Amino acid sequence: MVSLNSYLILGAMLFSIGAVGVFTQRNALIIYMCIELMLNAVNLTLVAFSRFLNNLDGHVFVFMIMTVAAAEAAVGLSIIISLFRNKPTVNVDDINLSKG
Amino acid sequence: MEQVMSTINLSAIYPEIILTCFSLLILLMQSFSTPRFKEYYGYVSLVGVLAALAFVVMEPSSFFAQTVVYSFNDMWVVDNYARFFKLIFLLGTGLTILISMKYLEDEAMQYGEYFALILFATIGMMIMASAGELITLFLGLELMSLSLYVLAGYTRVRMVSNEAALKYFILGSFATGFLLYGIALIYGSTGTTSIRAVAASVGKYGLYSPGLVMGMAMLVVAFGFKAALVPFHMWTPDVYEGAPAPITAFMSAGPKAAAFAAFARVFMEGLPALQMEWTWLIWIMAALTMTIGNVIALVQDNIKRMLAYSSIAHAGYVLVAFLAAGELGISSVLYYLLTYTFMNIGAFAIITALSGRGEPRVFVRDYQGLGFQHPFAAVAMSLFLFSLAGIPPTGGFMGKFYIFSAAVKEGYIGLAVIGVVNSVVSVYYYLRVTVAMYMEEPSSVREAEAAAPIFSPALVIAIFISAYGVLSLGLFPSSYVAIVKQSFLALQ
Amino acid sequence: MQLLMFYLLGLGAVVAALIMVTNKRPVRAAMSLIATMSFLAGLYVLLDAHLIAALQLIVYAGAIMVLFLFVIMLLNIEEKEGRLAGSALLWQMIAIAVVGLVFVLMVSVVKLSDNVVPLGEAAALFGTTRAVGKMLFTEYLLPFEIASVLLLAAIVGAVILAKRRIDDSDQ
Amino acid sequence: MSEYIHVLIMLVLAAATAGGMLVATSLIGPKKSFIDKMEPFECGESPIVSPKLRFSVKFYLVALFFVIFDIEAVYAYPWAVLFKELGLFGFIEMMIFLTILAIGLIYVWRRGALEWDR
Amino acid sequence: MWFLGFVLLLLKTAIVLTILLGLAAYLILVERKLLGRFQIRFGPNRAGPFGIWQPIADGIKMILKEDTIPQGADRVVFKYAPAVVATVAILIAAVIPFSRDAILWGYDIPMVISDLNVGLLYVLALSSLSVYGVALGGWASNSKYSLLGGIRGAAQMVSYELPLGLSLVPVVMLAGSFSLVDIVNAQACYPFVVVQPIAFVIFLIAAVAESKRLPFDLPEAENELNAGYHTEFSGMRFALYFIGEYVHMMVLGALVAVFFLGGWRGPWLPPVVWLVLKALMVPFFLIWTRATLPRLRYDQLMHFGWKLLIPIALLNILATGAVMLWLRG
Repeated sequence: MVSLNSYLILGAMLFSIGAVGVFTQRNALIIYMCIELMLNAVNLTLVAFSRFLNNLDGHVFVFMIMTVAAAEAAVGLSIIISLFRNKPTVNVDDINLSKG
Repeated sequence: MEQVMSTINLSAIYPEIILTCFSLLILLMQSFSTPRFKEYYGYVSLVGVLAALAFVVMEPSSFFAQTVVYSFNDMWVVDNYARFFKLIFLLGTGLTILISMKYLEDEAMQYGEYFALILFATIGMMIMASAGELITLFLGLELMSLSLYVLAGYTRVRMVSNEAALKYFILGSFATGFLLYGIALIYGSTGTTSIRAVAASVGKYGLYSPGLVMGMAMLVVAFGFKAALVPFHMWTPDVYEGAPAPITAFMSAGPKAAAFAAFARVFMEGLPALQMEWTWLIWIMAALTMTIGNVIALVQDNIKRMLAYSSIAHAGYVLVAFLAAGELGISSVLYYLLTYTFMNIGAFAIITALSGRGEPRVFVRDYQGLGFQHPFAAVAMSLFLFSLAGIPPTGGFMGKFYIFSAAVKEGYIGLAVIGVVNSVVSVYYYLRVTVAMYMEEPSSVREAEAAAPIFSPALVIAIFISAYGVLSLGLFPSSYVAIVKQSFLALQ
Repeated sequence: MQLLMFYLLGLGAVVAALIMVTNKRPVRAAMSLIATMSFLAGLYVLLDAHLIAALQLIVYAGAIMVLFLFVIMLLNIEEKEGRLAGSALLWQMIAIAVVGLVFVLMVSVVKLSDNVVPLGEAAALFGTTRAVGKMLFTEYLLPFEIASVLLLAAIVGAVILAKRRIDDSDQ
Repeated sequence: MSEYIHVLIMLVLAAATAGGMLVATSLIGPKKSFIDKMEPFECGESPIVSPKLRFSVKFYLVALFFVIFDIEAVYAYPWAVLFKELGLFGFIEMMIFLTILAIGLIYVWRRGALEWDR
Repeated sequence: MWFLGFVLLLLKTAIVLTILLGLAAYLILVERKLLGRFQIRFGPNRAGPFGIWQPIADGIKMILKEDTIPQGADRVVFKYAPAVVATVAILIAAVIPFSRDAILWGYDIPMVISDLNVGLLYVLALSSLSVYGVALGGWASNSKYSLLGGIRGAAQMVSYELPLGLSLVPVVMLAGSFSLVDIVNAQACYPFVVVQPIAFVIFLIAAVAESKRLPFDLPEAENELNAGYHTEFSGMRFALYFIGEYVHMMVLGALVAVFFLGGWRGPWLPPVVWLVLKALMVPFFLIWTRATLPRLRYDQLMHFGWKLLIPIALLNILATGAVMLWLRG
């Protein structure tokens, strides 16, 4: 049987890949995809914990995380589109207008 | 057909239900709107906020009796702590609505969605304040953040506003990823997501699993981001500058207080056994937040960016009180957040009035000679700046006094000293604006005429309320302190 | 048998995630993210989470990624293979170092926490709709209602930002 | 777990048939390609404007509403399965959920986001 | 013994697959014959008596044709987009129960490939995945007509998936489970179409739109977009899109039979024959509408989907819930 640790390590790996992606990518869309990947990694960790704790709180929580991810995707992409209307770029470098 | 009734206690969530109904009403008004409706959205949302306020303070008896009501399977806690925070949120929202009515008229963006989203953000904050369970807390935080992402980018014709919204969105959802991973690890280690059950299982088993500590560290990262504490404050200046002025006021008061409310509840009630772990971490963050907030604020010429860095510094002061977690500590957090709401929103009310259409005049040099052209605005602005700096007669001073006395009592002398030094430093950049208003001549008289501030009746009311709040908190703090003392006990 | 499936799906998910993160072309990144999500759905099946696996396919792979694809097609971002700007390169080095540290921390923590959890065969109706649904609608009633308010806020926010002309529809 | 293996086998077989057809064509089919044949079909003329043209945002809004109302449908499914157990109490719960999102649909409809002017 | 079970399963899957592909191939012939009959002319009858060998002739022709890839196209996506549509259409058939549980050599063989307890969600998930085949196919072929056709096809499929999903909620309320086997068993005394006529109509209309058949034919509107998203496809890839479409029609017919017409339940004939008969009713209905109804404009199509079907589906859920509670007293 597959132990809990292997699932947690897989979850941690995906989470870190997502976090690396957020910092290295220059395209706003792909950055948000990496954040979705991080949320998926958290879902995997939660389902693994829920399975090995044998209680269903984890599943309901993943259900809620999916709702929030969908709502955030809707809002985030609308922001990217309203920004694209002002300046036809999605590259994060040329978006940094105000100084640090 | 067995009927499972979770402990439904509707009376516990009356304020939230009322706000939801009012925002739905505004959306329906917007859907079937005639041009006449443009002015009514603001007033309808104000009535909604007042109604919710009425329900929060409906039974003063339960306030003084410190009745703690647990409902919805231990997910919803209505105790004095939550009631006091709901007062702060509703106050902040009410003042923001008063400020934004005129602002929207000038920007020609008078849509119902603006007020509906403000009400949604307030509902999110209230859920965060009285969430007894990590999932409800997460949903409240997301509802608040979602509405704020949109509100930050509301004036979508301005590129700065879009960019602020995008930066806030990306960093916000990145922090949400960490929050969720933290909650997942805590759930994994203790087997439950309810804050009280987590405290019980951590306390009873003396569970010292590294998973719990890692989860706690992740939560510190997430709350650090939402309250804009130093290592995670990168987004604050750009977003505060890009967002419309009333929304910046709203963002600096409400959500910051909500982040602290959730932060305190999770760490004080949920993870007291791990006290040793998070004290040194927060000590460093408090010191860094205060110093960096004040130091960078010195060199800012854009007044919105300056107030952004000053709000980071104030978060540092609150963190000091948060660290001195005794009875005095938490009540000084509550006291300080109330004063902070008054003075910060008051200052932004003046900035909104002065900034004009498209917010061109947000630089310190635009305030030169204001003392002579518009004495009322200048006096009000100086009052708020004195309070922010912590000069005696104002509420800011009393707040800082409580915080530092609590810190000293708990033995964090070093932190108290850093705090005092910082507030001295902060006096300089606050008074720089007052000096500009009174001592310096406006660069060109013609441009000064064009800069006539637009004072609508609602804005004036907001300024008076904030001024009254700042002065009453400063001059007769005893009544407030009594209330705040009651609110603290609930956390024990 | 389960172990083989786990390694296959896990490897697939990690490889697809790496492709997405290092990819410059948005459509390719979107497709590899869809692949990652499908592998994760397979992993949920291994964990007896039947409802969550189906929802993962419907919500994530079937709805959110369609939205991403629409935005990519709508904005037709041509894939510039631009070299990273100097400061960006430095910034990314720091980022990779930080995240590497986070990953090492997490794995070490995860390794230590295996004494906590007993290993057991799943209950009969563990991950099925009936069990999860009963909890969702009786115990977790409050988050369920908050979710509806959240979705409404998302719709209102998304429309006010994305719709081309806002003001013409009031008059 | 075993039921999913059957689905996996069906997937393998379906992919095998589709892939087999493609492979058969590439082996058997002729391969004569010259520039004119390779241009995208323009009823005869050679394409001038680059094919990536901008679309109106209505397509994005449709996908957006699909995502949000799909989540609503996803909440309705487990409720429907448990409808008999949840009884009147569950029914009221769901009706609150549906009315809040129905107001969202009304708002979107009246706001003109569903208008297709062509 | 384990190996025997595996072989049996492989056999069952292979049989279902061949029947499905055979029916789909001959459906193309039936459609061309019926269209001919509707327009008072003979359909294809050159290849064998009554054109019986026509599908095989088409198949061989398609294999012998060259499938070109236009320059500038995204080669990888272009190659596999049609395969996605075909595979997804076939996969939906994995959960459809086609007969009572048979007892063979002492084993109890369930006459369904896999009885998932989330069967209905599995069907909806796959139908939402087929949107990618259309959208990516249009995007990858690097021509503005196919790109526009791909976007419009995807937008249409997406906005008709909602009524499709919402119309199934009352069915699940009555049956109390997602597994299609339970839904068929729940229709022992009366098929759900009797109790849920509105849901049946909405499901049928949404099915027509999902399979992009004539009244909702916008993505392949011949005159405007010259064959829409599969303009640039030729040879076997083009055939794969067609196979996907016709298999999807067959599978939708089977789904309508399972959800509303009582699946394999029927008085005299053996169960499998009942299922095939009921399943063929829907393609006949689709061919009939193709011969009679004109094409909708795109804004009418969207208006009909969003402003008519979805509100009615929501009200239908409300009504079903109220009636069921009232009946339960």
